[in-house]
Formats: sequence, structure tokens, C-alpha cells
Amino acid sequence: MINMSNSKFTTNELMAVTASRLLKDGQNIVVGLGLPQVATLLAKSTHAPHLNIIFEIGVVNPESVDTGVGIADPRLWYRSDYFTSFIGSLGHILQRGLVDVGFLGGLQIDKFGNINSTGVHEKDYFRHINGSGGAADIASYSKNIFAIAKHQKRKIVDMVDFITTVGYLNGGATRENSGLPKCKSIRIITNLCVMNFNNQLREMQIESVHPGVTKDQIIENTGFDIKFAGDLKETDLPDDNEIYLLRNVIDPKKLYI
Amino acid sequence: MINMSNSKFTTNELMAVTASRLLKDGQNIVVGLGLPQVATLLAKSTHAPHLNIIFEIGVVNPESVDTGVGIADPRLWYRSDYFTSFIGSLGHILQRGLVDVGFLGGLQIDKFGNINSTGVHEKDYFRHINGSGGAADIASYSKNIFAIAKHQKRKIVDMVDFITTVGYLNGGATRENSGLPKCKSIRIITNLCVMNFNNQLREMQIESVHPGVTKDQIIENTGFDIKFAGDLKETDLPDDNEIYLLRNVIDPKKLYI
Amino acid sequence: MNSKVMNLIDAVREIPDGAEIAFGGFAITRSPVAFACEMIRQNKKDLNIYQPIVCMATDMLVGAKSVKKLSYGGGSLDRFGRMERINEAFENKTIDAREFSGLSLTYRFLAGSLGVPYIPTKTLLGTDILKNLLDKKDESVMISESPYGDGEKYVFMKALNPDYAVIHAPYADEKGNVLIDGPVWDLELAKAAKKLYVTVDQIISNEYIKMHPEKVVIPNVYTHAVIEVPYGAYPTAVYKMYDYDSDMLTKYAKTNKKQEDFDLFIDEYVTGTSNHNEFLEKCGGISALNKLKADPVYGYKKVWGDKYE
Amino acid sequence: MNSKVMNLIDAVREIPDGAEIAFGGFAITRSPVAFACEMIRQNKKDLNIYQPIVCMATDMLVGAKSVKKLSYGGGSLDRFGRMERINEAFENKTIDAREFSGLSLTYRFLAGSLGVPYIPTKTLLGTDILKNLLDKKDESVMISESPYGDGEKYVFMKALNPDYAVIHAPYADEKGNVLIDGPVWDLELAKAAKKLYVTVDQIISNEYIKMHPEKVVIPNVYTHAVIEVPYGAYPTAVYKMYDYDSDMLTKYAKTNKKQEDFDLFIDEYVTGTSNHNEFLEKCGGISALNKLKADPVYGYKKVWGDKYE
Repeated sequence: MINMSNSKFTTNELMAVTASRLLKDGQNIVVGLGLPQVATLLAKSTHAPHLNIIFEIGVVNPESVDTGVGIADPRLWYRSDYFTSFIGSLGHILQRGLVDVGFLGGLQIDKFGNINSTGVHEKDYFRHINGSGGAADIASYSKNIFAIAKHQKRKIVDMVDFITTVGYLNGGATRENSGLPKCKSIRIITNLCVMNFNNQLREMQIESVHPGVTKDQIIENTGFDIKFAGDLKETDLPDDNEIYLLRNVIDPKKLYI
Repeated sequence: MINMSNSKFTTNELMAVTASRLLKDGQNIVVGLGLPQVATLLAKSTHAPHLNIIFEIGVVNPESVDTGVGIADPRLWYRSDYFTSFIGSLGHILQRGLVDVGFLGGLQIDKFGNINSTGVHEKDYFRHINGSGGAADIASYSKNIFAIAKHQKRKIVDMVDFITTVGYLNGGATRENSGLPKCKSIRIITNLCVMNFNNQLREMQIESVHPGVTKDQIIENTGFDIKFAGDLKETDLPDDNEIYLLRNVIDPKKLYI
Repeated sequence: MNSKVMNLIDAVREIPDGAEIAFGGFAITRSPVAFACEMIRQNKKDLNIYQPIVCMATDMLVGAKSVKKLSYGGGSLDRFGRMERINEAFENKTIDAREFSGLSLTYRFLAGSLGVPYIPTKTLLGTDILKNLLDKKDESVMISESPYGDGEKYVFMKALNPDYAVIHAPYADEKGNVLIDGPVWDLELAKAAKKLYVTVDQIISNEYIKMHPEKVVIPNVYTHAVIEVPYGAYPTAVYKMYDYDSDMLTKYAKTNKKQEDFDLFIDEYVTGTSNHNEFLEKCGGISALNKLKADPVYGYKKVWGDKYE
Repeated sequence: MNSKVMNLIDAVREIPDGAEIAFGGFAITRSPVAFACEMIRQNKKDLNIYQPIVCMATDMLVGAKSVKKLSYGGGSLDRFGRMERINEAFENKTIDAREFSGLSLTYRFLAGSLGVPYIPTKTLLGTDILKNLLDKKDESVMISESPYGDGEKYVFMKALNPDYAVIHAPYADEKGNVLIDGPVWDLELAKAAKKLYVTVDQIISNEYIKMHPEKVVIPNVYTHAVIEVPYGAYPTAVYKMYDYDSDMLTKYAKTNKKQEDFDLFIDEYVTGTSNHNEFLEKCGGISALNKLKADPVYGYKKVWGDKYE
């Protein structure tokens, strides 16, 4: 293998690699388009060849060879193991409790890991943008939630404008008290750092800082007074194989990285 | 067509023809093996070409060419339109309210149309014979129930030994009061007569008597004091085409007729 | 009874103003565009639409002011753009928009298609989606405790059997057995509807179905009408049949940003044409369609690199 | 993780005495006979079996005194005979028999496979089946009123996720994607189980599945073990693969009438053999099996009239 220190990589590549390494072999992942999918495919190409990939639209374990515009694009259905209905994917698999990781994006994420994919408050109205799709369902029933987001003041916020998907709700045991199943862990991967909620309050904290990023940069770009974990680390670097795969196999057209 | 009066027919043939004529074109029928199936296929070959035949095991509209030993026999699945699960057949079709006629057999039928297919009381124990299979479900949700039975004192009874499937329960509105959906009509076709429950009490009454059968014969072979409808009729005779089809196309090996 | 085949105009005529309709389709795939265009031509009003994930057809109907109420679980035109006619109607409150998640709304159809009164689920708990639905006293949702004394909380998603459902599929026979390759996110709503209308690209023989019953996803007992409309989902994709038309979707995603642009688009492409073939002609005709032919293995238009293009 | 392939002996060893198991199979089709025989060889005891419609394998397990409790919806050996070992155990109360209907018991699995606490249904209302279950305080059933104030009554069928399920299928790949042609009455119980064991006649490549995903009825996320046992459902049928063996079923339907005859049968055919191949040899071996080969179109052994026999 080539010496790691020779690697140059983009922030998106680092995010994809970091997220990919959080996935474990044999897990069942419900995943959306974009960097989450790129990260999942990278994991499958490296340390986790037996990941099962599930798209809410009713597609299991595709092996796409062309890049699609969304999960409704048949490019993403090529060489699937199984096709099913919404109830088949989000009912019989997800709600049945078989999904280890729900891998989401969103417009805003708040300090308790709640995600907004519906819309945002503008001066005098609520600007509607998208909606839940399967996201609310995925966050309700996945054992672990991962999200990838841009680290901006208006995106990593104290309270989301709309709770489309519940993370730890108002922190502590409020998620469970609302009636939802427990969520073992939430991980947020941004362009600046990785965040978890591994404390009693279930409040967002910085787990690792990407190489070259300063604490101040993170503080500046976060919409609330963010905490740093006691055992704060630097995010591990991608290795050359990962970068090679991302650039040449997984996203050669550079649509997402 | 050949003159009807030339027809000779067996009792089983008459039962099949009589039942077949009660089916209407385009109906959805859940049907068990034996004479019910023979009658349904005859209807499909004559006045009701667009019947949809459903087997509880998950088979829709087969066109069998060989006689099977039961609905688990792949001979009965040949040239189907659709295969599904138990929930697909008895849930999404039957309980959904799409079945016009549930066509059953049974060990005993009582004066309120309840059917026993579980077992019978012997001197000192309950002899277990079969069980519901889908029968309880079919009787709960079909808009109309047809049954074919032998007319014997121990089979057409005052009260069944075990209510596997509910007809009109204890008569009147007791079926609905138990919480079950309404049942528009129940028809019992025996080797002696056709019976319905078209009265306020929802009590079994003779609708038509098969040619050559006397009222006394019926009374003797019924386990309770059976009533005769005010407009008692004689059962219509089979026509030559029906007899021809039964003998040459539908049950050429005479397994059921 | 013999055949469930209808023509598009007559089928759409059966649907009254104010009808309660579930729509199939998902973003840019199997969207019942031809059916929606004919509804716009016939100037349907006050529709009450239910759709787990909205598709292009729904955005068109909302933009054309045919919709009074929309219950849905979000959706977009994927990377082409957003459902801007829906978003604007939502923001301006010109429609009564009820937002769900994909699964929760689908549970209403699952319950309806099973003939059970409701499905108890935990999804939506804690969300503002649920809060809004409760605030609006939407009949869909009710919060209840477990009957088993374990203190668990559930949302009851109430059964829905919509008066009509409209889906697009590649094939059906004239009896109404429907074949769909690929995922079937719209199966539950199709089975729940009192009258299911299926536009298909091609009506095929029942003989083919007898040879391939495993391809039937909706048996004929559910189907009210089979309507043959070749390219009936264009410009959205039908897996294994034709690809979405990127050019046309890009154009639509531009025109749907502003009502006046959208109106011009509808004037030209929909009310300015008298049927789906004319719509297809307007969109580029045979030469546009020829470019979309799906490869039989890949299921979409496979591009073979520069040398073949 | 790489592969879910196990051998039959090891797979059966994983199942402890007293295990809660759902069985697939239906009368004389796809009955997991090889698995049941190995359970009898390993002398499993006190099993708690759930099965919507019982099959030959279940009657054998009851006759072999492996079963303590059986929850089922009836069943027979079709025209070959009855489930006499089950009937006698029911009558003599040597097992705790809980009788359901096919749909109601399957609803327990549907709820379990959906991750919902129960399914509200009307089936069983008014029956002696329900009365007996309520008398026995069976946890499966609870009568409740509609939450919508319409006075409707329902039976709540409680979710069941059995510790184990055992089904037989013609094919699976080593990842655990299961292919079944024909009806799939046992799908819900397979998806509900915590550990699904699938005996298959043949393990096939994942490459075949990539070409025919529409044939997969159970994706690998549900599957714990794939066990290749050719003719693993013999003497019952596997659609499109082999027919049931009428001679053997006729013999079984004679021996299962009396416990002493049944015991002799088990001694000779099951505990007297060390694996399924020996069982098959005992039943007539290759020449018996050759007579059962299913025609690829008809799906069963097609008899072409006297001149071909």
C-alpha cells in the first residue's frame, strides 16, 4: 500500500470515508441518495462486504453501475436482490426492527439530534421545501441514526424549525417517553467534525475534529453553544485505497464527492 | 341442444349444477376442494365465465387440467393469474371485502347455518377431525356463504357440536351482535334439497326440493324440526350441456361427481 | 365485465369534482402523467389527493388548481428540482395540505386493503408532523396506549379506502391483472381503493400472465379499469420500459417555480393538446421517445460512451 | 457472516428443547420433513409449535412426542388422510392444543413481522374457537371495542415473533435470499421469526437472483441459516421441482392411525436412518424420486397417459 501521508483528499471524501468506517459488516442500512450512499458503498467495497442496503422505495441490495438522480431512478435499482412495497421496506424490515443504521440527510439538525427535512421559517412564513418521505419512519425505528450535513450556523441549530424526524427529542429520556423505541446512537458527520450524543443529556458533542479544523471554526459555525467530548480526537485520515475507490469506482463522475 | 328430458343425472351432478347456477358472473369466490370446486368450474364454463376463483393457500384463478387431492396439490395451481400469501388471499382479498361467495363444506351444519369442521362429540370425548383452516375466516367475511353437505340426521342438526364457522349464530341479529360483518345470504345444497335462511329468524328452511324427493324424506333426514318455505319449489333440472361438461371436461375421472 | 379496458377520456370522466383519490408514482418514476393531464383538460376541481410520496403528476394537478386537499409524505423531483407548485400552495394555504411520513400514510392504505380498522404504530410519535395533524384534528391519527398494560404508546393510523386510485404500470391484461417490474411502493394504495384505475403502456394477453404469474403484483379482483396509454408516465420513467426524459424534467422543474410560467406550460402542453399523443408530440415526439428506450437488462436507457452516442 | 449455509445436523442442534418454533409447509406441500426427521433423531422435547395449517412434518413431531404445545389452524393430509397423531394427542390431552383459524394465527405473524403490537380483526368472533382460546386465557386473543366510538367489536391478534421458524423452499443463495414458486402461505411466519431456518433443495448463485429478483420472496435480512437438503420436503411436493409421493403418503396415512404403527414407522424410517439421504433410500431411493420429477410447465409430475408409463 502507498504511504498514507501521500494522500490528498477533499472534505467530501473525508466525510464519506469517516462515515463509511462507522458502518459494521453485516449491518442492514436504510440509506438515502448522496454522500450517505457513497459512504455505504465505500464500506461495502472495503471492510463491510456484507452490508445490506435498503431503499425505502422498495429496493434491497442493488449494485448500481450508473449514477442516478434519486432513489426513484431505475439506475439505482440495477442488480437488486429483492423488490418490495413501502410496507415491505419500511414495515416488514425497518419497523420489524431489522435496520441497524438509518442514514439520513436534512435541512437542519439540532442539539438533540432532531432533523428537519420539511421546511424553514422565513421572516413571515414557513417555507416548505420537501417533507419526510421515509425519514421520520427511519429515525423512529433504526437502531442507530447517522446523518451527514454541512456545518453551518443555520443548519446545526439549537432547535430545528420543524421536527420531521426525532433524534433524542428534548434530550435525556424524552425520546423514549414520547413512546418511540430507543435509539442506541446518533452520529452526525459534517465537513468540520464528527458529533455524537454519548452523554446523559443526549446532547450533541464533538467526538472528533477533522484534520486542520480548529475548535473556533466549529464554534463559529454552530448555531448554539456546542460542547466538546472529554476525549476529543482528531478524525482519522482516509487511506489511499479508500480515496482510490471513491474516485475511480464509487463516484467516478464526482457527483457527490 | 339436446332435449332436456333425455338427461339422466346423478344426485351429485344435480347438486353441482344447482350450486353452479347460484353463482353470478364476475363474482369472486373462495372455494374449497370437492363439489364446491366442481360447481364453480361448471359455472365458469357456462353462464359465469368471469368468476374469479381464490384458494386460501394463495392461488388466484388457476385453470387446472388434472385433478388434485387438495388445495396444497400443485395440480390445482396450474395456469394461475397470481400467487400470494395467506394474508394476500384471506386478508387483502377476503377480509378487504372483495369475496362475494365463500363456498364451504363441513362435518355438521345447524339450523342457523353455523358449520362445524373441527370435530364431533363421541360418547365420552370430543373426537377431533380437522379444524378451521380458512373456513372460519371465509364465513366471517364473505358476502354470501354456500355450503354443500350430505343430508343426514347427524349432519344437518339443531346445534353443531362446535361452531368452527359462524352462519347466523343463534339467529336473528345475533351474528351482527357478536361483532361480525353481515352475511347477505346462506345457501345449503344437499342431496335432497336447497335450503336458505331468508326469514326474520334467519332459520334454515327448505327453498327447493330435488326432483323425486319427498318432504318426508327431508324431515326424516334432518336432525331438527325443519321448516319449508312458503313458496317451496322443485329444484330445476340440469341441462344436457351441464351434464356433458361435468362428465367430460370438469370431472372426467368422476372423483367428485 | 368481460373486459376492464376503457379509454382515457371516458375513464377520467368517471371521476367527479371533489373526488377522493390515491395516486401512485414516486417522484420521477411511474407517475400517472397522462391521467393527470386528462384530468386537467377536463378541468377537474376540488380533488382530495392522498399520496405517500408525491410525483410529477401531483405537482401538475396542484399547479392547475385541481386540488383542494393533499395528504402526503413529502417528495421532490429528485435532483431536477422541487415540487414547487405544491410547496407554494402549502405556503399560501391555497390547498389544505396534510403532511405525513411515507410509512404512516401507507399504513392507512394497508389497513384499508386488509379490511382492518387501523394499524397501531410508533412512527410519527414526537414529530411536528403528528403535532400538526392532531392540531388539525385530522381523522387519520389517534394516540392510544397499548391494550397489554405495558404502558407503550401508539399512533393508530386509521384505515382508508379511497374512492379512487390511479397508478401507472407497464402492463396489464384486459381482465385487470397488473404487472410491474421493480419496486412497488404504490401496491397498498392500489389494493385499498374502491375503484382502481391503471394506465398501462401496453395491454398484454392473459396467456402471458398464465406463463408468468409471479410478475403479477395486483390481481384483477382489485382493478376497475385498464387504460392503454403508451408512454403514459412520460416524462417520468417506467423501469425496463423507458427512461425519464431529463430534458423535459429539467424544463418542468424550471416552469414549476413560478405560477405564470407553469400556466404557460400547461396552456401549451396540456390544455393546448387534445390527448396524450399530442402531448408527446409537443414534447419532442418520436425522436425524443426513441432516446429513452430502456435496455432490457439494465432497465433504463444505457449510454454506451461517446463512441455510440 | 459471509455465508449463512449450515448443515442440517448443526442447524437442528441450535434448537433447544422447549423451543418456540413456527413451521412452514401446508398439508402435503413444502413440509420441512427432513428438518423434522432430524429433530426426531436428536430427540427434541417439549417443542412449542405454531403453524397456520399443519403439514406432515408436524404430525410426525407430535407422534414422536417432541411437542408439548401446538397452536394451529387445522389441517389434514388432504385426501390421503388426517393428522391422526395430532388428533389423538388433542383428544388425549397429551399436548396443549390451541386451535385457531388460518388467518387469525397468521395475523400474529403479520403483526410480528410488521413490528406492530397486534392486528385488530373480526375473524373468530362468535366461534367456539375464540371461546376456547378465551377459556384457556391464551395470550393471543383479546376482545376489544373500536377506538372510533362506532361500537364495533374486534379481536386483537397479538404480535408473535417466534424464536425460530423452519420452512422448506426450492432454492436460496448462500446469503439467504429465498426463492419460492407458487403460493407462499408461510411468508409471514418466516418474516416474523427471530431466527429463520430454510431448508432448500438447492443452493443457487446470487448471480441468478440478480437476474430474477422478482422470484425472491424472502430477502436475506430475515434468514439465519440456509441448509441444503435435496428432496428435503419429500414425500411432500415442491412446486416446479418434485411431486408428492402418493405411495409414501398413503403408507404414512396408514401408519399414523395408531401410535404403535407410527412408532414402528419412525423406528424404521427416521431413527433407523442417520440422515435424509438414508431416509430417501428407505423410501424407495432414486427410482422412487425419479418418478416425481416435476414438469417445468405444469409444476408437478405430468402423466402422459398409458402409452408413456
